[in-house]
Amino acid sequence: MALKTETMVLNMGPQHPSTHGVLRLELEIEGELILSVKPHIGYLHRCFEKHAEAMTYPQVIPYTDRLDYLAAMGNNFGYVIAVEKLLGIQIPERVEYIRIIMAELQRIASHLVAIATNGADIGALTPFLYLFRDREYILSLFEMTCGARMLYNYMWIGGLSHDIHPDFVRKTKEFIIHFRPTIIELNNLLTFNKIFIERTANIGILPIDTAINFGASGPVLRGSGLPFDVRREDPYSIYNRFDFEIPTGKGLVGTVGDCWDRYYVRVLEMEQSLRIIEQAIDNIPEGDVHSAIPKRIKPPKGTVYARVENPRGELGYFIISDGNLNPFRVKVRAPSFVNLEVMGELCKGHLVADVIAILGSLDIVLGEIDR
Amino acid sequence: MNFYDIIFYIFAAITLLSALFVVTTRNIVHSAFYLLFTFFGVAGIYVLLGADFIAISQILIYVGGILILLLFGVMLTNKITNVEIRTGTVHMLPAAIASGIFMGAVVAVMVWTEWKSEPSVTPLTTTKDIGHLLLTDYVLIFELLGILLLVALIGAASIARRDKE
Amino acid sequence: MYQFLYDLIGNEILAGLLVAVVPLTIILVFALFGIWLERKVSAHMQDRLGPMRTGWHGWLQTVADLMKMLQKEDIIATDADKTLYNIAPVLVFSGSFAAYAVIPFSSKLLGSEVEIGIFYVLAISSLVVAGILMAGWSANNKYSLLGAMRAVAQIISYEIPTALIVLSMVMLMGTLSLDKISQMQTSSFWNWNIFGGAVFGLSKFLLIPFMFIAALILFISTLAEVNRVPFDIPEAESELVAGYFTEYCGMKWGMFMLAEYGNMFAVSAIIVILFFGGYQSPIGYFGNSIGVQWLVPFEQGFWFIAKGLTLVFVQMWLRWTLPRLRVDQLMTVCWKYLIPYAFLNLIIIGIISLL
Amino acid sequence: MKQYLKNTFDGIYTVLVGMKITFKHLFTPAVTIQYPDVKVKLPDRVRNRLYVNMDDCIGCDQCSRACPVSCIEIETVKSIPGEDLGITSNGKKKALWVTKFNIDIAKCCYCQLCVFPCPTECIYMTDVYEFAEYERSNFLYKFATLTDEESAQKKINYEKFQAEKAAAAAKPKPETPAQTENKSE
Repeated sequence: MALKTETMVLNMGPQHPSTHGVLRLELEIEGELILSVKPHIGYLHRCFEKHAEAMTYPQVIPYTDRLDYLAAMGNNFGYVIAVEKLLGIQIPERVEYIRIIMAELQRIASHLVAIATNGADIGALTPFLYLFRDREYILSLFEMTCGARMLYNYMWIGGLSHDIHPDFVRKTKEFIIHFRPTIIELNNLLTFNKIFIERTANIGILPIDTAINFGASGPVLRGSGLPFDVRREDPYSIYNRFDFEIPTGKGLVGTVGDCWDRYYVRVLEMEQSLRIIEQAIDNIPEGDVHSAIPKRIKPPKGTVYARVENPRGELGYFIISDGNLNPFRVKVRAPSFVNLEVMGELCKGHLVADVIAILGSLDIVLGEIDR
Repeated sequence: MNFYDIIFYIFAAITLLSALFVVTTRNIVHSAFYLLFTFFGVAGIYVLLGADFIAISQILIYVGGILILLLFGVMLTNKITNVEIRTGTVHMLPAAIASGIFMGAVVAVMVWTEWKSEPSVTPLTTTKDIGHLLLTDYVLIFELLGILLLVALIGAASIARRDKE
Repeated sequence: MYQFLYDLIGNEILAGLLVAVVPLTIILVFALFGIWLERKVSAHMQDRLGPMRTGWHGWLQTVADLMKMLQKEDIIATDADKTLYNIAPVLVFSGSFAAYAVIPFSSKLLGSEVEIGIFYVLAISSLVVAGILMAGWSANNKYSLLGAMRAVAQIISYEIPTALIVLSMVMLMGTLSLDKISQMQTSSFWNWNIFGGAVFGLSKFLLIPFMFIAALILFISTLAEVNRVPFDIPEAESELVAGYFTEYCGMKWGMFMLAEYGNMFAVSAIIVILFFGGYQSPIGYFGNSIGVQWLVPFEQGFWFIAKGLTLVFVQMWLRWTLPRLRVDQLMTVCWKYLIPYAFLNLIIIGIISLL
Repeated sequence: MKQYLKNTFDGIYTVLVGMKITFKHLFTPAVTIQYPDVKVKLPDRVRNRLYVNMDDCIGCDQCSRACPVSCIEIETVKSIPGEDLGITSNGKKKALWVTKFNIDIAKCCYCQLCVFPCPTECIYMTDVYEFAEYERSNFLYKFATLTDEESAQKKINYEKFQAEKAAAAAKPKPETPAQTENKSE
């Protein structure tokens, strides 16, 4: 005989330590058991898409920084690729190389935050600070290059705002040497910690077909075992020149597609990003990063969709141009927004504490979800 | 009036007042919490009587175990956040008569019994004696109680188990 | 202690009150120091500096915080149950304070020489449980309630392995008195219970591994009883904001904090007494060797506090290393791991002690 | 049973591994700094508070148009022949009185888009990042060097000049009164 008990509705957020911003989760719980989860979004809505319609093409770039504010380079990248496609201009080699190094550094920085906050949500505060220490290293590389730490406005249509700093190559190499041991330390301290494994393995299992049906992308999809990566599937920029692997969830300590797999895919991706940077950093050709920037950006009429692999998944920009100085419409396919959809599926039958672990493993950024 | 007397009166007052509140308060959670102070006061009186082991057992079992269980029961079986849980007093007259008679009987016994009085001695620890008695003279009862508790434990576990759907 | 003060003052009430002041002072000073230590330990483990401005390496920071807390507005939520809301911190604090009554800091400085000291400590901590439940329920906040439920379930469960280990130690030592247990482990660290106790023989060497296991289980379960990471699920800040004291502020919140740090030292003291020789020096007394007898109690006090602080440091060290467990895993650790191990250990220690 | 013992061992072992790491970090030097006492050396490209060097500003309004958040507000008055406004450091001749050059730094998004189009490189981002204020109105930075009276005077001068020009032009071609109306565009 089962005891009948009444359910309780718990509002987690918008002010809550681990909803990563201003997400509100409406949990229906029975004791500590989750019956349903409803994410409520929109607390950070800033009308990006509408704003973009009133801006000239280059003026949109600072706004794209603020979508996924943890991976602003990637956002710039996607947007400039879309506009360049629309304009049909050729980009100098040097710019392509620098862009890829920046995007991969940004991927590491973003994954560091993802891993750190996932750990911190589960209670491990010390790895959080170690990872942020290394993220600072990357941010200072960016600051050295373009003067900003988070919102770069670095990639411009047809070029870059600044050429790299003379010290950049040396410092990046130093960073790679410094960073490799950190990953090992992280794995010892957190990844393979028994408590961490208990908290994340077999929790929030996302089967591969569900992931595809929901349109998930990025580490969330790859954690479920599908090696889908825009860099490989639909190579943009010069990604087809580099040798890298696409890590997928293998169910090393639990089931394929659980929180631990999503977490570990990020750890492995950081190593792959390091590999790409190593291949690119020595081969930056000489050139002028400003040479291909058009004086007057006025694309012809038409539509374009360009997608890049942002740290959080497939980031797509759909731009309609009516031949004016302003885009007619800019639509963003935000990876976090799509990935958040699976939240309700994942949480069913888990406990309140697991909601935090699952949310952390999805790694959402509210700036991108609400736009 | 020495030190011990003052402490005795303090504990007695705690016991009686909180017991009164347990009966009179209309909020059932409050009365459960007041019961805590009653148990605590009784434990204090035990200490003053030199029954330290019983006093500690009183706190450990009644406060740490039974009271918490009671609170869990009261708090969990109702909608805790929305509805105030109330209790009322009914049948005042019969209750007054019954308790009056009982009170009278107790007072009568107290007054008419010839209490044996011994010179006060410093209370010694009772733990060892209790242990000896439990495992020699009263071992059968001790074992029976153990079995009873085990049965209760198994019963509780089987009730609380979730049906497989 | 009481006897000494009674002889000195000649007034029962005053002497009794003075005896009560001693643990209160200790708990307050320790809480201030403990919070500062926690901050510095966490900071240095995380490659930070921690508080640096108030005094040398910020040692006055907790004092400043205390000043701030005392000045803060006392906010009570409208829907809170005011009576219980106000009683709860007092109850929690008095529960942890009362445990200090029987802890022997040295052979001369001990509040009450009750014969059933260890049993008393186990019992009095149930007051804390009631206080936590009261705090969680009266605040009328869902996070508080969930936190209180978790806390109570956790503390009650973890009392069992604690009690089992304490039982095995009591079986071995033949007394419940904390002072007597301390006295038995005298003269050098080789006589501590963790190394098999003071009786020299075959049983001593057989006991050593099981004593290590017992000490470990006791440490883990006491860690859970004082709600420290990895067992801090009642206050799990990333899930429940602050658990059962979410709604508290000002000095009431401060009392929960004092109680928590007080408890930390109290459980460390219990472990020290049961396994690490209590107030006994590991290397003999300086006072004895130079013939100054009055120095010995002070040395004992020093050793006791040093050992206790070492264990407190280990608690902090763990806190800043580990993630936290989930509520069902916490119960699994207790019921499926600690209790069976503790039972086995109890039986084995029992058999060895009969040899 | 094997799993049970393995779990116990794993639990204890991985905890000890973690403890070893954190203990090692206890003795590594801190990576943080005591901020107001010690400050990080900022790189030379750093983007912080905007500054306008008014000596070089020619009032061309390009920064204002580049700004995506419209935080720069410029008003200019044309100079009349005979007034010498000086030349900028890179040799451009100034032709406009800048009567208003306001930057609302609270709106600024530090994107640096205003810096690049400037022909005289007079607007740039400095490395000053400590400019918190109690009043929101204090964030409105006024860079114009002319006082209110002076700019009013300049405006009057220009209108007078326009009127004279119109009067002079009215003799041969008397049909352009509309031009006098757009004064300082």
